[in-house]
Amino acid sequence: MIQAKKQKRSTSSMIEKFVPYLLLFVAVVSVLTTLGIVLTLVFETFTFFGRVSIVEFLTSQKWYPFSEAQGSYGILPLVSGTLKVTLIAAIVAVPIGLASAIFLSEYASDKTRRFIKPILEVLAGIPTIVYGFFALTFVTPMLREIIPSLEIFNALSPGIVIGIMIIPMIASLSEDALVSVPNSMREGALALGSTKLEVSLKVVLPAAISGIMASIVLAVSRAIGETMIVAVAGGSTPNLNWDVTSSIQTMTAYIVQISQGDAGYQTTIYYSIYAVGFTLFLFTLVMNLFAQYISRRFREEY
Amino acid sequence: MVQGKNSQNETVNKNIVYKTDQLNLWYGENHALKNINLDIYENEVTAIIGPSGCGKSTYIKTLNRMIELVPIVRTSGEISYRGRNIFDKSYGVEELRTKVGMVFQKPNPFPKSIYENVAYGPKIHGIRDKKILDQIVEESLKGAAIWDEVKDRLHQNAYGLSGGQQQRLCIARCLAIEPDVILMDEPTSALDPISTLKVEELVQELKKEFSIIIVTHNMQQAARISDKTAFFLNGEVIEYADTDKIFSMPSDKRTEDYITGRFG
Amino acid sequence: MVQGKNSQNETVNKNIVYKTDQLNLWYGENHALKNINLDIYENEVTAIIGPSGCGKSTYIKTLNRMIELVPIVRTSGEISYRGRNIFDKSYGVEELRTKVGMVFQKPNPFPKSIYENVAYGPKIHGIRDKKILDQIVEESLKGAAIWDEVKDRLHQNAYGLSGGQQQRLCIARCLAIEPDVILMDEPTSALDPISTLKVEELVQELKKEFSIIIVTHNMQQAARISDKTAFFLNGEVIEYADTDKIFSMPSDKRTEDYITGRFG
Amino acid sequence: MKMINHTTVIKRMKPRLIINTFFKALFLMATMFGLLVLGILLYRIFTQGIGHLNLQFLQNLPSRKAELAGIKPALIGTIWLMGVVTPITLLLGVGTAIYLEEYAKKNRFTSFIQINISNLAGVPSIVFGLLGLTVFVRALALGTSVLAAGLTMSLLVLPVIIVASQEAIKSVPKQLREASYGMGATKWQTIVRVVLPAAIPGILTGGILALSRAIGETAPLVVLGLPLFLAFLPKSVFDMFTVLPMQIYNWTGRPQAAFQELAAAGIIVLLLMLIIMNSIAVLIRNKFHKRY
Amino acid sequence: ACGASGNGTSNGSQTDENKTEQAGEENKQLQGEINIDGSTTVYPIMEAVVEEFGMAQPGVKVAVGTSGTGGGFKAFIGGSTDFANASRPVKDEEKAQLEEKGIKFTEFKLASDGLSVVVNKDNDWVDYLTVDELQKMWLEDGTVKKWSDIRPGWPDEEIKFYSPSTDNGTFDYFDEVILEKQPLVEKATLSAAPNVLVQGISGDKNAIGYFGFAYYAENKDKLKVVPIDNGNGPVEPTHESIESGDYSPLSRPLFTYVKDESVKKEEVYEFLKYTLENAAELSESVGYVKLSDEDYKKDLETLQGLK
Ligand SMILES: Nc1ncnc2c1ncn2[C@@H]1O[C@H](COP(=O)(O)OP(=O)(O)OP(=O)(O)O)[C@@H](O)[C@H]1O
Ligand SMILES: Nc1ncnc2c1ncn2[C@@H]1O[C@H](COP(=O)(O)OP(=O)(O)OP(=O)(O)O)[C@@H](O)[C@H]1O
Ligand SMILES: [Mg+2]
Ligand SMILES: [Mg+2]
Ligand SMILES: O=P([O-])([O-])[O-]
Repeated sequence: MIQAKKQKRSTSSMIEKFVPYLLLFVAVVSVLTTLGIVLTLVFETFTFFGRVSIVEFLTSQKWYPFSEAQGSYGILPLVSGTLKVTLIAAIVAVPIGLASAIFLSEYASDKTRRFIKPILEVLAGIPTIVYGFFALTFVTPMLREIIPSLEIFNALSPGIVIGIMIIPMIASLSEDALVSVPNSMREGALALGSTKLEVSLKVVLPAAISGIMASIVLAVSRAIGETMIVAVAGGSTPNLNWDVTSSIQTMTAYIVQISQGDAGYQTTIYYSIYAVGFTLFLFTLVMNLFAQYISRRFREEY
Repeated sequence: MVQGKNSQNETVNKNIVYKTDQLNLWYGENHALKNINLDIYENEVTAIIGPSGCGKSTYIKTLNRMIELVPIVRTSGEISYRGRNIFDKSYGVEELRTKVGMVFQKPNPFPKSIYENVAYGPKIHGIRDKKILDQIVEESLKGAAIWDEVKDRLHQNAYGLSGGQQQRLCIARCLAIEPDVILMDEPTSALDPISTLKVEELVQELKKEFSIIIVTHNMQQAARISDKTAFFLNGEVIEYADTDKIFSMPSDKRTEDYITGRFG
Repeated sequence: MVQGKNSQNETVNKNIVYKTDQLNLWYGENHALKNINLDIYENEVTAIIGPSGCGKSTYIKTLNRMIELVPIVRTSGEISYRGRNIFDKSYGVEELRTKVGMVFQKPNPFPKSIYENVAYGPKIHGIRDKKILDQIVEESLKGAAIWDEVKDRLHQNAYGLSGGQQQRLCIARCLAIEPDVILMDEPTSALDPISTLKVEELVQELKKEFSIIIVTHNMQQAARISDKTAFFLNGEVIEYADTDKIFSMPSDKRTEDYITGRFG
Repeated sequence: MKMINHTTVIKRMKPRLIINTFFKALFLMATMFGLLVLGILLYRIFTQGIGHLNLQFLQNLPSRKAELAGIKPALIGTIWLMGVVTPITLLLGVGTAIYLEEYAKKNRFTSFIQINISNLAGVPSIVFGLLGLTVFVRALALGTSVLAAGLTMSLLVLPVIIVASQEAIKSVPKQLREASYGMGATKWQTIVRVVLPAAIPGILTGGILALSRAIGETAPLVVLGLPLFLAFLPKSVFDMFTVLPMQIYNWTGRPQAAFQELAAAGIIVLLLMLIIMNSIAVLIRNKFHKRY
Repeated sequence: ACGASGNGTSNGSQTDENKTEQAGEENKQLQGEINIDGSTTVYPIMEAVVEEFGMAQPGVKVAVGTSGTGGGFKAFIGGSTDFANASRPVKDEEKAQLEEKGIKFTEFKLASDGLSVVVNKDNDWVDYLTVDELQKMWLEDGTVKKWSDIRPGWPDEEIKFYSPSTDNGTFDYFDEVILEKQPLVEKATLSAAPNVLVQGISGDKNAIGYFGFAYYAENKDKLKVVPIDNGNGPVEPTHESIESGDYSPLSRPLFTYVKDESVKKEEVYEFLKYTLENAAELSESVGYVKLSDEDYKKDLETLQGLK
């Protein structure tokens, strides 16, 4: 019965030839997306630098784009806002994330780990607007009980909340790195009379360091790009200083502010969001490449 | 100074290091060690042989309580080390393990420098003095017969060493905490013949100072280097005696079958 | 109708199905098959034996060009199937493979129902008619001696079957495309003795209709079921002859050594 | 050589063990911190929002009067968005994964695509908003329509589904492919009939994760310029619309307590949607749990 | 025909007449889209209108943006919207651009607003501010401003400024009337969203800010409004003081601008008609002050002319 049918395959061989090209085309969409992002940003940023000098952009210490006539476009205050928030987030997330990772991989039983890890990961899946709301309506008022001078919009509260949001990234990825350290390493150390803590900190952690570093860099990159939390709870005052109690503006929050109203099409302000977006893109790109580099370059040798 | 029950040898004057008494061990439902009685003597090499899965590794890991890393393990019976029951609540595993070193089947150096590998033990035990550490590292590496090969690259990563060198490094790491007993679980099975020979020589050397218990698959090796041999089968000790006796006139048919390669 | 060069048998009247001529195969730099010459006859069971890594699987996979799934493979020489060189550009692999079925070492049913497993081949070859499909499925399952065991659960998942049943299902799946030759790569090595027996019986049955080439580690099996046996060693065919002859009076010392279990 | 004094070693044992216990407690507390915050967050939102959560809230249009306000357009808008994002991401994501796993040769171009995908995964969502604004809203003149937002979101979550699908395809055993080829199936037949069905659970799980991300994102939509007040339902993909996170953001911005509670109620609805979707993912994973 | 409807003063009579008049049309459900953008100050009125109109005409999709007056005009010039709400009259350059694009438009007044200066609830020192003090406070002069700089006896603490953004008509109005077009303090937190300003001021003891009266009215429990002294003693913005014009110079009219072409569409026409008919009531309900009936009547006549 089959032999008869075996002959007719011209359409199917057409498909065979055609499909790889179609799929290649589909696969290229992701490249086109990157290209689209880069071109969009570069193009409009270019227009922006036609109106504002790049030197001013990089060196001026004031960001005041609202006056078309005598605006001031120094990215540093926005960068400082972003860095403040990111730093606070890292200070919260790195120790807690690492401690959670160590607990889960070295101390917790299998059952505990299987129970806790997914719950922890829920934290990473909560929409950021929810965190923004939480920062503004819960964390800020709570912090103001402790620090009365804290302004309603500040760097501290969104920083802490972003930190909480990226805890599971660090915990989960670092835990993967720790778990992949072979047990023989732990046994070797335990057999020398080490306590569990010594095994974890002196043997396992150093052995997994590249995976851990990569997870931290990725999490920090995520913090840099975080938008809604800072837009809701961070304020809109670009400042070049290290004060975390006063209102700030991050690069992302600036883009949101302008997108919400102030962007008259083709004004300098309009183009400025692309210049800021481009700066942001570069920051995160460098971080991502760095994370890939360390996880590849310093891959553990065991 | 007590005559071991299973031991049919004549050396009555030696000190007993480990005394195993009615030891049973289960992995969950799996009864892996059954009624083990075994006395291990000081400054001897005791070999443990037997087919795969007979419980050799399980037994040797019980001696320094590494077996407790497997959560489903239960034991009954007693093992006393130097007269003290190691299962005693008051006996800290860390304390036991500083006296009982262990070398594993696959070399498992830490991903650190050679120096740091050896200095790891002394450091965690509180030795900070750089000079003393240097000295310990040197002595230990010499003790493990690897000093000459690595003395010029102490601060390079241990993973640059060959498998045989790594295994001797692990022995050096073990010597650095100045243990009393050294447990070795098939320490040469991952090594080439020449490295194996070196490790075997080393074991002969070490027994002057330490008591050594070695698990091996290799009958010839057991015959070559051990003073006593215990033959395990299905979680039981079938025969335990002087190595010469075991290999020349085993008293149990199964021992003989195993030694002559009829199974295993 | 040509007498195979290596074959020292007397059956000259049988048709040659596969003629392998000066076949060489490399995995990158690894020369895995060296100068293979081998003629396979119609309606016979040809067994391929040899120690691990000698190239048995490589050879059998070359016969239906499955070997091309490994990207680094290069070949030279010629294999003709029914007189046509299978390496010919114009020869579609799909066409070849519908004529040459294959059964693998580990049973590998699709994660679909029993019915769908068997109907898979006919369907991809364009048969849509439900009645015809039903018929093919039944015939094939009967042909693979598994119909009675599964006829009441045709639409249950194939992974509910035992290993032996799964393997026979895979054979049925292979029968469903009505092949001319069936290649089997250690089809029983993952099975228990009883299932093995069933598959062996089946092979005896199948050779009435198909030509079968079977790789096996099990000498007894080769002796039991095959008409001809080829002994591979290090990528070469050392000896190829009637099975009776190979097992009673091998002409090569190495064949004898292997058959008597002196190595491998 | 006797450089290690075993009695001091044993004396030092105790503090070391205490430190060990102390740190264990510390690590446990750190782990619990995350869970605690999650608990507080959910508790706060539920107690704040539960009062507004009723059928009327789901059926009403947004209103300037808090007691009348509802989330219908946002809810429907979110479903519309999912309707656009799902087919696009599945098609692009699975297609890319098949290409990379089954067809692509291991060469520089392939690894370039791969690196590109992991970088794309790290691009902040707001930058995707800028892309969408420039390309879809302005250049293609789609305005702030469902389609423009859906395309933007699709690109945003594309890396998630590509990577998940790749993993799923990779985990289909080689033997299944061999069996299919062995019967004379072509590559495409093998992919469609054997590989994809076996990879479906992983792909669907990835798809749901991607979709969860898409319906929770706010920033790119703000950049696209979705309108603040919208009291109608979209009828086609070219209509303007709003989504749950935007509506929540809108209410969060209002100082009055009643709107804060509305925001909390909206968040509950959003979280419920996410929980349902993730439960489906878990169900799929369990149902299809690898049989081979 | 529409002119007749303007006679009723009460809203009730208006709708009554509408009913009879539109008996035919009422049943006819309109379809279509209306795009509105612009002033945040006008937004509360528009929001109310859209909501009410939506109940009568659910088939008409009205989207309201709040880009601020400037932003609204930019969108209007861009051609993407039918209405531009404004809290100041259209500027000459905007007019020019509209002309250039060939966009004809008509201005409609909706209500009067009293631009309100507000401080934190806990601010117990500010009793009123003179226009001069306001100017001194809000003018950029390179110094850090403290409350004690404004009036002796006030706390020696830095003032925190919250202002609408430069795209807001409110900013323009304030800038023009109080600062006489000089730059505003750069340290100010600028936001196009008045609600953000409300949140900021209500959370900051040393804050001061300003925006449309509706936003104060909505948040009376969180904010304290500052009476303004323009030489005739401090006047607090209230319904009466705005209506009477006593609250000066910060009283101002609110507008919406419609694209003439759009009015040709029935749904836009009906929407605008509905807006004008109900502006009085709805603007009062959100806190603004309605215009005289004459004004609305005139507006409706103008609308009639555009049809
Ligand atoms: N972690 C474990 N969990 C459960 N069972 C185990 C575990 N480790 C070993 N076993 C079981 O205990 C028995 C003894 O195992 P053990 O590893 O001690 O054998 P062995 O003599 O060392 O074998 P080999 O020579 O292969 O190393 C075996 O049946 C094994 O399956
Ligand atoms: N995919 C591959 N890539 C590279 N080398 C391979 C590959 N498959 C097999 N080889 C090499 O080719 C040689 C022959 O392998 P093959 O699998 O044919 O042996 P075999 O006789 O089937 O052995 P076994 O009895 O273990 O199945 C071996 O040296 C093997 O290492
Ligand atoms: Mg073992
Ligand atoms: Mg093989
Ligand atoms: O939003 P405005 O009313 O200030 O333009």
